[in-house]
Amino acid sequence: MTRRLSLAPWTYGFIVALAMWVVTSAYSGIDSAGATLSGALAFGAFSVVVGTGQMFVVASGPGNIDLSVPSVLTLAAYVSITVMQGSDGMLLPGLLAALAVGAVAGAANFLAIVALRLPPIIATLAWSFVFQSLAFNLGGQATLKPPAGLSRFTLMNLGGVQFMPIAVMVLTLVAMVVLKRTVWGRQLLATGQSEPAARLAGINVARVRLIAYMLCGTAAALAGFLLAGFSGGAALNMGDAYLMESIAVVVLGGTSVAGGQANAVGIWGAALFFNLMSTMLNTFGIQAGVRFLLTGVLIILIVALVPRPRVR
Amino acid sequence: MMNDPTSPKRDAAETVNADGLLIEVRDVRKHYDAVHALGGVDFHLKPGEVVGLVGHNGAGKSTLMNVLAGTIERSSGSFRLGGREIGAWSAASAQQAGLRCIFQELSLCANLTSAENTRIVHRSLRGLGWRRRARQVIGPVLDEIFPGHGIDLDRKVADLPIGERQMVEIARAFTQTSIKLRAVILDEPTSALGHEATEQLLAHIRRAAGRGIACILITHRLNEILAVCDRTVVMVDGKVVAERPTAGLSRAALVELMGSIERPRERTAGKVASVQAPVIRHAGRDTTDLTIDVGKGEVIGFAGLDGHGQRERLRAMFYASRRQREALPGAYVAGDRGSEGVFSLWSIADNLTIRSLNALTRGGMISGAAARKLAETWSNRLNVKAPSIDTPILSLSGGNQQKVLFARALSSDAEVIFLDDPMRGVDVGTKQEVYRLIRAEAENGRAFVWYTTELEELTNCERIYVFREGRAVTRLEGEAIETGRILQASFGGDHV
Amino acid sequence: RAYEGVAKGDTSAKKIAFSNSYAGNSFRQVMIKSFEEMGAKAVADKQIAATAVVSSNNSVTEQASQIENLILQGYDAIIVLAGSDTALNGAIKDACNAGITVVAFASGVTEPCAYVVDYNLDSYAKAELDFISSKLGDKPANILEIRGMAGDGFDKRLHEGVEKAMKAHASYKAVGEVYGQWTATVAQKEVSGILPSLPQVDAVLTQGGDGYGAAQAFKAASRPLPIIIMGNRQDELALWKQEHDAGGYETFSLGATPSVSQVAFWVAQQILAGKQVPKFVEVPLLQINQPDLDAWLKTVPAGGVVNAEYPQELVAKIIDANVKKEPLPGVPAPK
Amino acid sequence: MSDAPARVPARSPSNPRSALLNAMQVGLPAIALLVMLAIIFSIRPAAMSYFGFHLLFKLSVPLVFAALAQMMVIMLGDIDLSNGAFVGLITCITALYLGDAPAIAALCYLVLIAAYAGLGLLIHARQLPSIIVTLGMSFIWLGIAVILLPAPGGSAPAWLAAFMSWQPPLMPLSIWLAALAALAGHLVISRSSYGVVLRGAGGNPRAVQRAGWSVVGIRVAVYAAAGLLACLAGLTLTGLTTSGDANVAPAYTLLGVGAVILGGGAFTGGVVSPVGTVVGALTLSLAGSLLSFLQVPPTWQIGAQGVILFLVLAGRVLLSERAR
Ligand SMILES: Nc1ncnc2c1ncn2[C@@H]1O[C@H](COP(=O)(O)OP(=O)(O)OP(=O)(O)O)[C@@H](O)[C@H]1O
Ligand SMILES: Nc1ncnc2c1ncn2[C@@H]1O[C@H](COP(=O)(O)OP(=O)(O)OP(=O)(O)O)[C@@H](O)[C@H]1O
Ligand SMILES: [Mg+2]
Ligand SMILES: [Mg+2]
Repeated sequence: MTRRLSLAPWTYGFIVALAMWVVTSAYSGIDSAGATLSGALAFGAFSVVVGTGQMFVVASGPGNIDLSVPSVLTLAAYVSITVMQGSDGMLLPGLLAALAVGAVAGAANFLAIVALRLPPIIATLAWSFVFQSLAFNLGGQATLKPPAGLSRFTLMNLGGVQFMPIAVMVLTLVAMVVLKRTVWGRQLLATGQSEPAARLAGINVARVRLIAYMLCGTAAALAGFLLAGFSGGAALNMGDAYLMESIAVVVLGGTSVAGGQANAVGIWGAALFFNLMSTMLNTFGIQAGVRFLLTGVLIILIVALVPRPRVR
Repeated sequence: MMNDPTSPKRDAAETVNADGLLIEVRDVRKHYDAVHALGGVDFHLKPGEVVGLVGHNGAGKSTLMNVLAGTIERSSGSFRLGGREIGAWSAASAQQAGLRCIFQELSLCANLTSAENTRIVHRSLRGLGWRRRARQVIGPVLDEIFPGHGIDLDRKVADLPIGERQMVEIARAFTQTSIKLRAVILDEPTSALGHEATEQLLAHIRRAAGRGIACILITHRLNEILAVCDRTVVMVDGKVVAERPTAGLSRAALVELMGSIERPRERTAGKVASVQAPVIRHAGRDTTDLTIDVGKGEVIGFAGLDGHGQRERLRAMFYASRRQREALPGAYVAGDRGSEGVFSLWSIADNLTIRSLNALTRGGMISGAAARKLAETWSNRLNVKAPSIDTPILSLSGGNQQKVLFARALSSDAEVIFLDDPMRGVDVGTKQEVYRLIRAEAENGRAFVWYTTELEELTNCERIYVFREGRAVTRLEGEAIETGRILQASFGGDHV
Repeated sequence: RAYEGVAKGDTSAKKIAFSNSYAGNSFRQVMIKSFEEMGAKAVADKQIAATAVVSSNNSVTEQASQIENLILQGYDAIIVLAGSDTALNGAIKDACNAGITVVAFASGVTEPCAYVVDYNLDSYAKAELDFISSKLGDKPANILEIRGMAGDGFDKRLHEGVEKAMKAHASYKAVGEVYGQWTATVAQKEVSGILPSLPQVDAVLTQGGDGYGAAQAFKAASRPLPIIIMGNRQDELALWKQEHDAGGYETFSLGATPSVSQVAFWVAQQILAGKQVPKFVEVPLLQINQPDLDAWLKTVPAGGVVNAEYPQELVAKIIDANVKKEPLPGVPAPK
Repeated sequence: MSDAPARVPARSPSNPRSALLNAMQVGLPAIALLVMLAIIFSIRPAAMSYFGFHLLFKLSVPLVFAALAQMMVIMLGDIDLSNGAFVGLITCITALYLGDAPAIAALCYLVLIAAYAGLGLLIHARQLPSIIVTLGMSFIWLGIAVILLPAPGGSAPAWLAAFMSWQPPLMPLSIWLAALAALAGHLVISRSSYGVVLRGAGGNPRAVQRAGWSVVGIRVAVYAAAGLLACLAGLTLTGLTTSGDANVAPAYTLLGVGAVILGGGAFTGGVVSPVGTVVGALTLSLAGSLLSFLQVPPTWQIGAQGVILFLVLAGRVLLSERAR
């Protein structure tokens, strides 16, 4: 086999992120470098959690996508905070409640897709409206406060290193192993490439996709739970930023929207890219319109320049 | 963008050159990185000539035809059309020159109707009333080639069974509007056709040749070559190794030229054993639909005209076997490998092992080493022609892809293997091996349910069911399995 | 012939609708609630026949078509919290042409036929900077501005106010500008991103809903809290109090009240009742200073927004003050 | 995609079901539309008039064009996430320039349509996923719009505003325009011989390429057409709102996708119906305002939108069951 010396597509996110980090640090003084990076890691971790879930869904076949991520995130945060009532002792039940909300939401998404034969983009959008309404009714008139223990946990430092990003990196590793070395992971990628072929290869396609959607919901819920601790409460619009971002990090991270191919590490690169880019543009004090413009140009440049394995 | 035919080009191939050659290529090469698909091929075609092209899977036949049709750019070599040297050759220029190709994989737009698909290849079908004219163009040709086809031209191709799609594609290639039709390349056109339709097509090829339309026919069914071709070209490993007039050529000689040896056909099926308790007993839809019994170690055949419910029954049995109380491990080998078989992003190894993941799992994780070993063993056993098991499956020739699908089923724990016309596009040599393998596996106790469109293959079966109009209507066993009776059952006794 | 006080015309058969551009944050949820409660009371008191609320999901076009439908439904007045200063002009004009009283509030709707109930954003910005200068004097100071959403009218007008106000304080330097989308999580993220590149920040200007997130960012970066102008959210006030009790931290809080919907409601009712109302009615901002902090904090539900009731008489007084160009009656601090 | 056409090899030579299915493609959203209208009229009989229709469908004109633009892209098997932002940009340009400097405005439109065509070229040449490229483009359009018009403002030329409030005979303008758009779309996409090639390129680009067509050319042309239709959406929207606003129409992106799907389109490429799309757009724009008639409690309003979406689309199940 000839292995050409070229960079894998998912590395580009990291490279661009690195470049932005260097530029930002050079501009604002080298002593800011550490803080800039740790900020990007901390916020990037949330994008990665959400993105990893989205990755499973996107990989499960062309057209599969979950637009309900932001509202599941918010709803799970509200439910868990309501369960916890500010008490540290209730942390575990709160977490479980959040995850349960995510899993049920994922299952609901999948059911709508299968039972009503809707394209996922529409089915998950419709559910997201419903989930949002549920959150409105669960105390939408206030920002609900998390227990102190949760906030401490999300902000925990181990010898100067933040704990959360490390934990999320472990999650990424687990996702990689799941994709490569577990039966479900392989079946997911097979299903994503060709549903009829997967069916005839003895794969229970429906079950594989159901699990993908449930994992996506669960990941969004986990992110909501942690974000409520990290930013001091559950607010109705806490998830809004994660709609486009969850999709963008997945695709920029090297996962194919045509399905059947997924990359978990790449999500980190893309998430760091997004965070460091906004830091860089803020630091340079660039006007809002130009900021949007540059963001768009950078996204397109990265996808356009990355060499892609030719499909079909 | 969509440039219309320009008149000077239209006459590009009007004059045939001094040797009377329509197309002539010399020393054509095509390589994909390290893979040499074509290693210096000379080939020519005269007007009104029917050339047979044979060779093992991966010999480079399709690649050569794609070069002629302008859909693959040659790496090097000369290309003369009607005596004129051609530099850049494209699909558009091939269309202009009246050169049509029926590709190995179907090239119809499934979201369009047959009439609309005709429009795609004829630029002159436009303006008011084009739809009616398109129907008038394709309809008579379909009627001429496949009398009584019963295809609704205004139905979406996606709603047609594969055999009818193939008919539409064939007929479309023989239609003619403003550009004179000069040559038609047929790359394994019969692999999805039933017996009758195949005969009809072969007859039409001769008729077309009589009208001066040259045809190139690629097929692994050598008797088709012997039946219609004037000249036969044999390819091995990207080169032309022999070129003979077909007259006087025998099947055995042809096989020998291809580098394999065909042993005399014998009845390979075992003795009809007293059927023990069947492992599968699949009831029909009603009383006229026979129950299908499959015993341990049996090879059961499904026969009948293509599209008469065999495939649906096979699938129903496959899914039912997995759903019954004690799930019976089953495996399915799809014949429509492009859309139902291969996982196109994966390597040979990944494609081969997907059905066996549970068996390869150690403590919740798939063992990479065990998976490679399994893939290595089986791709060797089936002689998959590829540099390594890490080769992407799509870079294999059609027949070799099919072997990988076979290997996927055979290497699994399946006790019953459902074969859905699995020999489509498999070369003669490989077929013989696969027949042997099936026999051996059957002796080890595996059962096979085998749907095939090739009558000869049914002699490998202990028992066959002949299908007509969606039902299994006749059951034949042992010595009773012979062509005449099968045809009689298929046509309901009227035709033979 | 200007009326003084509450106009008493009969409006018991009139219907008032509220067209809201967005309901997706707690501020808007409270705003809707305030309107509904006041509306229900007015219906019970036979001051009005019925009310309705329709929210669009941050989609101006949807809001416009909802306004067209409210016309069709025969409402007598529509109060509008516009998702865009100009994009509803067509729909609002249709409403006016149909004889409907339109009161746009908390937004700078430019259609001249509509009554506008709004804050004075210049004074919003000026109050922010005046407070800062009351603490820092004329010493050089670095200021970070958290804005709302790019392309939004409210954001632009407040930012222009800030630019004007900054001119009066030559020693102050704007060192950074981020968009917090009026959302704590976004503000936290954006401020965290820019902080490492900034020198010491002395004060943070906000637009409401973003102060708590900014404070979180400063804390996470282990920086001392600058003067962060708070936006009347309970979590901001609680943080302020906590920091004040711990280390004497002082700031002030300023912002819109969700109950501005009640002001718009009564303005509409008063117009229907025949009161002479100017096209622009300025509403006071709610300002919380250190001495009133504890009192205010007690009135706010956990995680909620400081709110105040605007009964009919108070709104009539506000209208009169606008007519007479007198200082607006302030919202009294709770006891 | 989960809604891949059912490949049931039925033997019957001519298939009336298939014809029924095609008719229902358009029929389904039409039924949904009629049901909604019936609900509205039963609540407010006065709405059943020229004036009522005028107000009910006024704002659906730009959505119709935006949905048709989305349909062009979906026809190629792609998706356009920048559609809404682009419409916003067009409203800014129109409100800023069309009145005072029509030449500049026209030039801007041309450049932007060319940019759309270039987008098609880029996606094709580099085989990029359209979803991420158009997501990037949405930032670019928004950025340009915010640079041009930092806050909502400008004003539509008087003739444009006057045209959009014109009350033609027989039916309100919105219905006329929707009908014309549907008819034109039907003739070009569903009936004409070139429409066949375009749909073919969406269904099986390789086959169309092999037949000698330039698939790149087709993609560029279709994207340019999408750009043009989105321009029309922006123009009509400016005429209705009488001003420009960068953030006016982000909702059009997903509403447009919904209209295409509701109208019988599929993401598999090549399967779209212009008439269905137009009816779908009318239906969805009415769905948003149905709420104001139903008096849904505020906290449930957005959830009700989701439920309406489900109800409207649920007909597809019945349809595909019937087809089996
Ligand atoms: N008649 C049918 N037509 C189409 N699809 C079918 C049919 N019957 C079953 N399937 C599909 O085939 C797949 C296998 O179904 P089955 O219930 O046998 O899986 P399973 O045995 O639970 O899977 P696993 O082997 O992973 O445990 C499922 O995706 C199911 O939806
Ligand atoms: N895109 C590709 N990349 C790499 N190798 C390729 C590619 N296409 C074809 N090949 C190789 O070229 C060789 C010739 O393939 P080709 O399809 O022409 O064979 P064929 O004679 O038509 O076989 P079959 O009878 O199985 O259809 C094969 O070894 C195949 O693996
Ligand atoms: Mg071949
Ligand atoms: Mg099972």
